[in-house]
Amino acid sequence: MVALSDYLTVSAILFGLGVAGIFINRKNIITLLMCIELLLLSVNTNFVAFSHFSEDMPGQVFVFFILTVAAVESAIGLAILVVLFRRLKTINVEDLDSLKG
Amino acid sequence: MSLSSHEFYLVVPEIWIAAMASLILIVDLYLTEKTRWITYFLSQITLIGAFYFTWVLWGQGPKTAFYETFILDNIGTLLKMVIFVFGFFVFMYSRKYLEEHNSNRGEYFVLCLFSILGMMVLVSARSFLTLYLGLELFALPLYALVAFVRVETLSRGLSQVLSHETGAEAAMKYFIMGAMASGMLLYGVSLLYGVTGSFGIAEISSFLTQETEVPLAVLFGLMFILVGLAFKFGAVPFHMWIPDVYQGAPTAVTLFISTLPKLAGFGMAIRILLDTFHALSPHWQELMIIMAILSMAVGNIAAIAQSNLKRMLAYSTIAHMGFLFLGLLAGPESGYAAALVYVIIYALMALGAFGIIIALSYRGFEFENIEDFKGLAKREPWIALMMMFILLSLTGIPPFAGFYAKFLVLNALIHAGYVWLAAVAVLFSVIGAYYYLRVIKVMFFDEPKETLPLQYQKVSKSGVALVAVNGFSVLLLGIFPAFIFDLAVSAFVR
Amino acid sequence: MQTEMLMLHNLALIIVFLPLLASVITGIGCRTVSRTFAHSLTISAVGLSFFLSCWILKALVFEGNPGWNQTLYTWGVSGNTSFQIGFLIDRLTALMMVIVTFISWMVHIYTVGYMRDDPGYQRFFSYISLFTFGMLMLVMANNFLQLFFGWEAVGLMSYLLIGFWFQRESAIFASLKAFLVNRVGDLGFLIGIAAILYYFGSLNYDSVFHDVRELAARGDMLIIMNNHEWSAITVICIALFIGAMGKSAQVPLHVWLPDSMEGPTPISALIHAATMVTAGVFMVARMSPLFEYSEVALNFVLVIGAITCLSMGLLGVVQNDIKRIIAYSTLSQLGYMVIALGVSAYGAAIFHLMTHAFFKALLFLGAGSVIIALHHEQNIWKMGNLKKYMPITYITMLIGSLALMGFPLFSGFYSKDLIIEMVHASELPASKFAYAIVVGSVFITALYTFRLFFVVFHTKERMDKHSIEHLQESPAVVWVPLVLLAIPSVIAGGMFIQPLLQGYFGNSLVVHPNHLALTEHSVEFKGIFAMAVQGLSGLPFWLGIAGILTAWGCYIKYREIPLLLQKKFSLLYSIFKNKYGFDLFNEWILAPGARGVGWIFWRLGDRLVIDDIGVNGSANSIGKFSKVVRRFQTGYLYHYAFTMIAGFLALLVWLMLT
Amino acid sequence: MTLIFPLLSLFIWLPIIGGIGLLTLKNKNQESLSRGLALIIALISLGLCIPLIVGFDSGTAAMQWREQMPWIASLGIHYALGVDGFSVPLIVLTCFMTLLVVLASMVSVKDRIQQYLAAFLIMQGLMCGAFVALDAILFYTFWEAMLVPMFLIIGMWGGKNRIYATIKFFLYTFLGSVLLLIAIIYLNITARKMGLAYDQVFNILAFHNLPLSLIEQKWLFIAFLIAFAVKIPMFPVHTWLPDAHVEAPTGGSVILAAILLKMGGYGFLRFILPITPDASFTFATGIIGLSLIAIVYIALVTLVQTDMKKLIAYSSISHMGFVTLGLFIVFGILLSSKDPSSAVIGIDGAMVQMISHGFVSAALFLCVGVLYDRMHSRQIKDFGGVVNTMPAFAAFFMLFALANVGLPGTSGFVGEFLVILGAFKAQFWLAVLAGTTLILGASYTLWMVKRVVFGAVGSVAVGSLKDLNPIEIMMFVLLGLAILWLGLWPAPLLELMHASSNHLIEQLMQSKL
Repeated sequence: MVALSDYLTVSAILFGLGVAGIFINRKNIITLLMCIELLLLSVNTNFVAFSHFSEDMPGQVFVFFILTVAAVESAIGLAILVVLFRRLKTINVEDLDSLKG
Repeated sequence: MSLSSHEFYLVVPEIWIAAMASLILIVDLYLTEKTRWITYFLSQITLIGAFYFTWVLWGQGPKTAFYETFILDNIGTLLKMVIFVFGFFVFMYSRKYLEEHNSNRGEYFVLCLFSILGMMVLVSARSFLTLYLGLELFALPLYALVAFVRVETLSRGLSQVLSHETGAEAAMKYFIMGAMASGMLLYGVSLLYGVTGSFGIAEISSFLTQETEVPLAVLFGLMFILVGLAFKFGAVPFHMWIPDVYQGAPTAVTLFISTLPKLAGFGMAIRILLDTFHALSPHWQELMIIMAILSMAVGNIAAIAQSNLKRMLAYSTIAHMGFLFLGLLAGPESGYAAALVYVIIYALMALGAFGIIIALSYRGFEFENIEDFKGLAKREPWIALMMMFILLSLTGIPPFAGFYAKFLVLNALIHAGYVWLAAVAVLFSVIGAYYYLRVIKVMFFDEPKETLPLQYQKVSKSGVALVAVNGFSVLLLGIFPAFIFDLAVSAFVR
Repeated sequence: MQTEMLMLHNLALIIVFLPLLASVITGIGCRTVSRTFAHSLTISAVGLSFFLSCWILKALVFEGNPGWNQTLYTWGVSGNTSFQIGFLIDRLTALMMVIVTFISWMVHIYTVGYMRDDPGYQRFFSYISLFTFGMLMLVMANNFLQLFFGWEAVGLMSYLLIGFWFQRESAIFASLKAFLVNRVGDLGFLIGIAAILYYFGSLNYDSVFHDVRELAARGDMLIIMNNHEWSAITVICIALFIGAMGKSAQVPLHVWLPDSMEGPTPISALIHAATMVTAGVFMVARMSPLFEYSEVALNFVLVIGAITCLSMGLLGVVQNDIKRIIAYSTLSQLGYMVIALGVSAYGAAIFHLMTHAFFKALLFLGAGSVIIALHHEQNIWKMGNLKKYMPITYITMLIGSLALMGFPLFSGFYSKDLIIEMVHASELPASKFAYAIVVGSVFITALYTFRLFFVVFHTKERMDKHSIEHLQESPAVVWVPLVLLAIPSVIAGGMFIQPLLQGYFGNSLVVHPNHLALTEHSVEFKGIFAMAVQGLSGLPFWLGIAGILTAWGCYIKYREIPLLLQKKFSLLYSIFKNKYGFDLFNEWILAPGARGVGWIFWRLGDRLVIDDIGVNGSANSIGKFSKVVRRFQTGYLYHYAFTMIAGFLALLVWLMLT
Repeated sequence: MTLIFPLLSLFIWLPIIGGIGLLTLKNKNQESLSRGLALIIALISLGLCIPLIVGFDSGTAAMQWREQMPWIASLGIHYALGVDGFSVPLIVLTCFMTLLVVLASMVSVKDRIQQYLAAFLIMQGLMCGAFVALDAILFYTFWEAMLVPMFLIIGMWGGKNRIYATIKFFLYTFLGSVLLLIAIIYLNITARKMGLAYDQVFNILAFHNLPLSLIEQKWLFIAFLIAFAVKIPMFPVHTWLPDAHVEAPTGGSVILAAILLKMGGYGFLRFILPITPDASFTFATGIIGLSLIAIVYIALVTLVQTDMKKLIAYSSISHMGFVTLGLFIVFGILLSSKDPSSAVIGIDGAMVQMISHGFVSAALFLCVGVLYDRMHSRQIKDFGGVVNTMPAFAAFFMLFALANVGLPGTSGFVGEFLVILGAFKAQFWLAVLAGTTLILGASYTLWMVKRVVFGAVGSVAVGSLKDLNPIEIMMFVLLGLAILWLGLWPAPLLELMHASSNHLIEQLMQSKL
């Protein structure tokens, strides 16, 4: 039997991975987008787990909304990435430093 | 349970904006350069109409709808109306900028309208679901707006200004940070859901009121949600995106970002702090104090070293948000009303400040470095005077509106017993005074630069008039601040 | 009677304000009015004041008018204190008024000749009339506020008049010095006034004098420092006397007087010999009701007077500038007056003040006559044998010199002899010391007086040829005042000593029953000639003769003696030459010291500590800090994210811990 | 409710509206027009002082010419005006000085004259506003708003180092006044807790009667002190003044010295002493110490200044030391004598000193301005022998210098005299130390006069100086008359504030504990 705490641990690890990925990764912006997906997925895991164990459906409804929004987010993120690449000819995180100080 | 038609009546403004935005999106496809004004015209009509519909709903709260996910109350209504008013002025300022930068296309207005729609949903949220959806709807168009490309400008090979190149970079940073923040917010919501079994604000609130011992998960959830909130305001340490985005985005977009989202953020804060976590106020107040002090410190101090006006104003925003937090933490009696006045007046000042940058900018030249303002008083005396009004207002000098905003917050703060915090806050505003003064100094005391890049254009009469309306409203609101305060107080009357 | 009083009241007003009016008119129009207009207006105004003063004196002395106290207007009311401006006219005042206006009038007339070619002619008349006004305000005041007003007004005028030739560096230096040194005294004076207000609750003479006995009986003490109590009256009197030390140039505040000789000679005569410098003496006499209640203060006065009398007389012997010699003689004579005050012989002090005013004005104007004849040459070693060229000046100067040294029958004899007797009779602890000094000073007085006289008017001509050719007696406007002053210099002593001793001053001077020397003496007075004869057998007379003989011996007969002495006692000589080092101290230690301290305060306190470290320092450190804070905004996304997470965790920890 | 003529509002709004009107003036000969207009407004303002004084009843300490109407009604903030014996002389001084500044600008200012005059007119309205405001927030509004025109005046028409000076001026004073705001709000909250009527919660007079514990009073005292000490300015927060004065244009220096500094003294009279009497008593020794430092230390610093304006600026600090000294020796007097009316002398002295210093320092700054217009230098060493070419100027300069020295018969004497008399009542050594100004004040002033005015013609430039023109003579005559009048007959002024001083003493005697 998989307990609620196991789901929560997994999702927490996922969340931690997502966050760590954002600030540890110094190369590729696409990785960042993936990390963000990871964050959202960990949240989804949480919701589904809570929903299941408390037998409360709305939690899973929330997940649908999150998934939709995540798709939109990815779309916009990639669109910005395209623009960025057209301008700078790079998708290296370290090259995004003209705005600072 | 079933939906009644009456519930739809409560969201007429939202429906109106959604419909009109879609309509404009389609209409815009069929417009030529010459008839592009129709987009602008329709957008303004949209805002005026929305204002009217919201106006009709004023005083009709509080009512909830759609299975307790939407609430109509005075605070939400007021914020929406204010958002429309500011949106109206933002569009007016932006129109000329968009024309001059050859990016006068419908997308700007449409995206802005969708973002406004998101804000409306956000400030009326009665559930974390609507809150999240509103948040995303208001944020996603902004990411796109920041990256707003002006292909025409590029292809014609006119001399490029920094912001053209940096739009995409700013957008990317904004996007990543924003997504991360909303991820954290969501994580918090999920924790709350786990503990309380609901993401309805009313349920969570009543759960927290009944609970004597606060579960650890709720505190975690609170903290995660606070991050999402603080990020929207740009409070330290969640402020890093603000300077880069303000500077990097096209000024018309900066103008939008610096005004309306603050109002929406205020609505979000009310929904979260007042409606949801009121029972936990001792906990979040401390965090707010820390963030407020940090924001005022970092914002004011970092602004001193800036040479780019947009960036400087970005840091000043951070500092002001710190001050706003003070109002929020001062408690229900007068603190929220004070904070509301503060955020409205702040938006007015930000509108003026970025509006003036827009008014002064002309084809191919962004008027964004402090150096560019040298001797402005000789070239554009009225604009310089209005800029001075706004800067003094930002400093908090009476009789400008900014003073009364600060005054009300301090009043609430001291009333709540935080005299020391008030003292810290005013001391930081003295530091802040320095960089505002520096701009006034540059405008009034320095000689104009010998040559300006490209052909210099005087600001048009209508531009001056717009700026003057903005500047004088800062002054008049300072001389007669009573009505806005009364309005704010009445918004919190339940 | 009523109308007569009213008239006298108005007379007093006219006396005071005529010179003011004349001064203001000439002063404002000094570039437009003609010279004739300027001098005729001021001379007639001051002359009229003189005659009206005589009238008042007559009314007081011969018509038995007891004097009066008139209030002009209320200057201001603060709390329960009312400050009034008004005049107190009694015999003392009336006498002073006559002296002041007479000397002033003489000087006015003399100035017509002396300043004939000066471009600032009208301005000068305006100044000296204004001075007369100030002096009259001083002597006629019926309260301390007005006294202080007059006190400062004459100080101001002396400042302006010393620096009259404003192009001369030495003159403006001297004027500044005079003002500042006087201000040191004024500080004491002001403290005295403040103490009076504190203890008496009023600044009016009559209420102060009325309450003084009560205060003395009560024995109020003032704690100056821990465990250091002074009687209130002593503090008041010493403080007031410090003011007098400034005005009347007592050691150590005497330094301004010799330097003040940079001013035009009429000024030296008017201000620095006859009137202003005696203001201190007058003031102490006026305050006799206070001083009488403090033995300590009287002793203090006596000692200061004695020191001044001897030390300044000695300096007169080594000076070479004709005006400076007379200036030092003035200092020495002021010492005499102050000594007289110290032994409660106020009448004698005023008497000496009067006779001194006449003969010292005479000497100064005579010196001025010499100076102008020699085209502004003041070194006595460049003169000589002037008796041949300037007979009138010669004779009047001889009269002045004899009066100064106190030759019997001359005015100075009576006043000085009286003082010597008084000191002899006094029972104050310091009186023995003072007696030795007053007697010794007679010799010195005679020595320097006749040194000057012999060197200038006898011996060989040492002028250059050009001067000799033009040498002649001064014009009538110059010598007429000399003659007019010579007359009282001879007779004033004999004329006034009898009424003085027979209680001329009445109740305007107060002597405590314990110090009744002056009245006791009056019993022995047998007439002026008898006194003169008696004086011939006294020690002072023979000392005076010895002084003259020494001067004759050293400067006419055996010229080498002084040079020999100079060599022999070179150390002493250099001390004398350096005036005991007062000037050196002031100019090399005190003034630069104050400037140095100021500079240190400015640079170290204001500039470095407050501005550079405090104000700019905090501003700069915020600026530097700003650059540091800025560096955190690296521009790298991962840093941003890290900040966010780190901030989140920190806040979370905080939330959990509290 | 009786309807009264809104005289005080006129004092505020006439010049402000006039100033704004001046800014919008567009005409062919707008320069001469604006000069004329400014002169007329200044004259009318000064003329308004006549009904103000005539209609003023000096027999009572109550506020007169009161006006009151709600401003921010929901917070209890009112537009409340009124004058008492302390404010009337200061208003007259303000109007008089503005007239002088307008006159002085006739000859010396050529650059952007319209804005220049407008700034000063607005300044005048704001200063009058601060002197008549009875509502704390209204007062604060005027108090802070004043910084802006002054900031612009120094920055736009100032000298070489004007930027540093004006920013320093602004930040220094701003730093001081923000704490004032906190104190006001705190008092407001206390008043609300006391259940005061809604039109009283921001009323300064109501603040006077609030019961406050000693610890509260101490903190309030410190907050108020920082605000007012900077304005006066007291040691050690005085360093903005020399810089601001040196760099400001002549008119700016005049207003700064003559009126702005008085704001600080007025703040003491209106806020610190009546609101926190017990804390004032506790801190009196410290304030007296600082005042004495100002008098002695600053006087020594003044001695070594080489720039005339800086010298006068430092001398201002030294003279303003007498104001604070006069105000705080009151406690010493009350301690040593049982008669409260004998303490009035301190208040009176301080007040007269303020008015007098207004005239004297303004006159001296105008004098320096006259020289600067001709020579474009303020360095003492560049001058010497000015009297040879400018005798009339020299005469006036001498008069004003003597007033600065505190010579009896001039206004400078009266304040110092009264304060020293009072100081003696409090403590012997206080009087002696304060009295050193007699020597030091004379030293620095007359030494400057010696080096600037007297002596042989120092340079070719001095040799070709032109004497005063009629407008300058008019200014100086006006000032000279004011100085002499105040010195020879201060009774009317003392009478005017008699009741208010007595009332203040009563307030001080009544402990709030």
